[in-house]
Amino acid sequence: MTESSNVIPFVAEDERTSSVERPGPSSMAFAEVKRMAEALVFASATPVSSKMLSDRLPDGVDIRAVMEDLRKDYEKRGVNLVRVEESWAFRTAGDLAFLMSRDAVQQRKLSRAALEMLAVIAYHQPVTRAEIEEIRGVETSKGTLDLLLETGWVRMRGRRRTPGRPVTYGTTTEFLDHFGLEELRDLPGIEELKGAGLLSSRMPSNFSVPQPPADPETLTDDEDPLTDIDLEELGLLTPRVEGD
Amino acid sequence: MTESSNVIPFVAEDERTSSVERPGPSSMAFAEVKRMAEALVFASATPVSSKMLSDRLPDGVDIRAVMEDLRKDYEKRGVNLVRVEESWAFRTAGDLAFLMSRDAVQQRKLSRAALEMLAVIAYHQPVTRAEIEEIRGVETSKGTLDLLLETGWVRMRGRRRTPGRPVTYGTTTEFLDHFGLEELRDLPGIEELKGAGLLSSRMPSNFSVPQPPADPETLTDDEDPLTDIDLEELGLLTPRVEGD
Amino acid sequence: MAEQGQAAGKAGKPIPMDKLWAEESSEHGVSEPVLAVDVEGFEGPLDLLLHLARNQKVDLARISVLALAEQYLQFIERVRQMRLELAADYLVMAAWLAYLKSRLLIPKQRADGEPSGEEMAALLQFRLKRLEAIRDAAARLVNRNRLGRDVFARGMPEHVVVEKKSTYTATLYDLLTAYASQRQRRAITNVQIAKRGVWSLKQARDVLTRLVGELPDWTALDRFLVQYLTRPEERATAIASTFAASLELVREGTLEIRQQEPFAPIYMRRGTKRPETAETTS
Repeated sequence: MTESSNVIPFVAEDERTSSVERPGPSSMAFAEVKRMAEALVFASATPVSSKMLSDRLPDGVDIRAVMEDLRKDYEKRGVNLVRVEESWAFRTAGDLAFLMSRDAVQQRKLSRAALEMLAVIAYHQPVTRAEIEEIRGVETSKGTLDLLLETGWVRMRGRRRTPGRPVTYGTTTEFLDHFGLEELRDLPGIEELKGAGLLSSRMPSNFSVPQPPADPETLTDDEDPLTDIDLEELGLLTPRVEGD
Repeated sequence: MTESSNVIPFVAEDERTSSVERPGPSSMAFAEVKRMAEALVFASATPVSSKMLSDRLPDGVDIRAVMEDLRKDYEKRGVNLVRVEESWAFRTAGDLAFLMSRDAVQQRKLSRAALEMLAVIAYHQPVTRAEIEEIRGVETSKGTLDLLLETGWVRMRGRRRTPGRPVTYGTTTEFLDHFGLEELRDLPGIEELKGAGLLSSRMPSNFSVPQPPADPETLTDDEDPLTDIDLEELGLLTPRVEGD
Repeated sequence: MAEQGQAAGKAGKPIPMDKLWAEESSEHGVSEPVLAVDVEGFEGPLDLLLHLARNQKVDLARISVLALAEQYLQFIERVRQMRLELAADYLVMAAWLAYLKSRLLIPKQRADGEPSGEEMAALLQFRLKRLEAIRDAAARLVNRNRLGRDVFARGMPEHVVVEKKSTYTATLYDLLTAYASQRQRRAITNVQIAKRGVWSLKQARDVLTRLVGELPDWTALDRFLVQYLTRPEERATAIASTFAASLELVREGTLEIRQQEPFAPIYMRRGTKRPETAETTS
């Protein structure tokens, strides 16, 4: 029996074989009822009450006995069956909490505005903030652009050689990774967007979707590279600190 | 040992105690790692990738071995461990569907066209829209592809390296998860279809060109002559009010 | 999109044609019954062919392509005779099958660069088989134990981070939808500002048909229009369309028009024929 020590939760089984003698339905039926209860509790979004279980499970089942048995099955596993008043729920074992909470980073969905801006940057890069606003027809809140930079999907590429030398934006390799694109040119064009039903097939004739550059790393003719001074100005580079 | 038959899933344990001899971490460590993996996957409603597991679990753990072991633990339980590509998830057992269906969220039913297009995409991927139309012999109605993309089961994969660089479509991990497939190879009947050459876009050269009967007007033994009534019986002619 | 009558099957039950005509005309009274072939149950001509092929009750590999082509063409012919509308796809297939038929019936020509009838027939069989295979595959797929219907995920997920790094998620679909809809929104807004209401010929015809039914006496066209126009900027287009439509109606005999001299008001009255009977048989 010592060998079974590697399979922690089920070690308990052997100790509980006596449970067979329990009065009630035959052991096979009992096992089946256990499976049913297990599935019900697993799939439920809230703890499952004994009443609900007795509604769903075959008549005459001793709910308490079934659940106690299940609870023992899970006693030493990574997941435990816990009773909350007269309801039941699975919770990860308390001693494993460290695993769950390690980096409790919230996965957040991008807002609509951020998605739109990201899409404009992807298709129209290199693009300045003023151009983004022109395309979207709304003013860009500073926060949205910051947020996009923070996602790591958008970067500052350089500066446009026009008055005011506005910063140009583009997408990053992580952007491609995240969206499963091999290259920027994999972004669907106007015909594809229409074909997929995302764009009305009756767009005005002067409507176009730009084709993103083949090589996003190369600056265009009217772009200057960002210098260290630029980065400092933009608050992105604090002297002497290796940023990442 | 026969007594343990009432606790279905754990019966398997006894047969697997030999797993202790497995090289690698000590058996206790292995069991503990299993608990950790179990907790991580159990806690999540969506499949957990092997990569994520190896990030969280102690170094040098054979993720695949751990997960295979866990899978066996749960094989006969009401909840099963399933693999979806390189990710893992717990799901209620398929044979308990009758019990669970009351909880089923009313899902939007796929239209026949959408379902058929989904199948074409699944079996023929990567596939372009033109190829889908070729296979189905009909133009893609507006909104069908869009709807499939919206379900999250279909994605744009990339572009075909042919003139026009059409976008190619394929299925997602969610597609596999939804239909309970470990990987694309598990698509029902895919091997037979491939073997029969029915998954190629062109007629394969080995596709037998049937010998026409000597007199094409003569029906073969198992053919019935067509009557004029047939067409009406097919119910093809029905009125439709103009409006589209 | 509520429950689709999936169980009803695709083609539904055979319904006698005359009954359908009767129902149609009684329900819609005066208006010309617009009939169309119910191809809605079918996913295009290939699907229809597959359906016809199955009716031959033989394995697709042993099917008589010639008979199939005949049957399809017969169907199209019949629809034509009834002057029903049919989607272009179906007509293209008919043309192809007619060609196939001719190739199958003439003796094999050497080296004319065209595929032989047998090759074309084999291609059709291949396409039918392929479609049938995918159809079956779809059925098998949809009948699997499906997540959220038969099989369930953890109902009470706990807080676990699946991806280690990326804090934000979005799918390519989200991205493209966002892009397409915003560009579309802008583009269409722009267009609508420039756009002027235009009366289509059909609109004008509808209006006229409705009007002439009520007018036994000569009336000026302008008077009709004023009655129906609310905005002056639509006047030009309405007059143009109505005039064109009126000529059409005159030709059909449902309208008479008269004008005393150039640029004088145009008078019109009901023609000898009732508009309801526009569905003539000449």
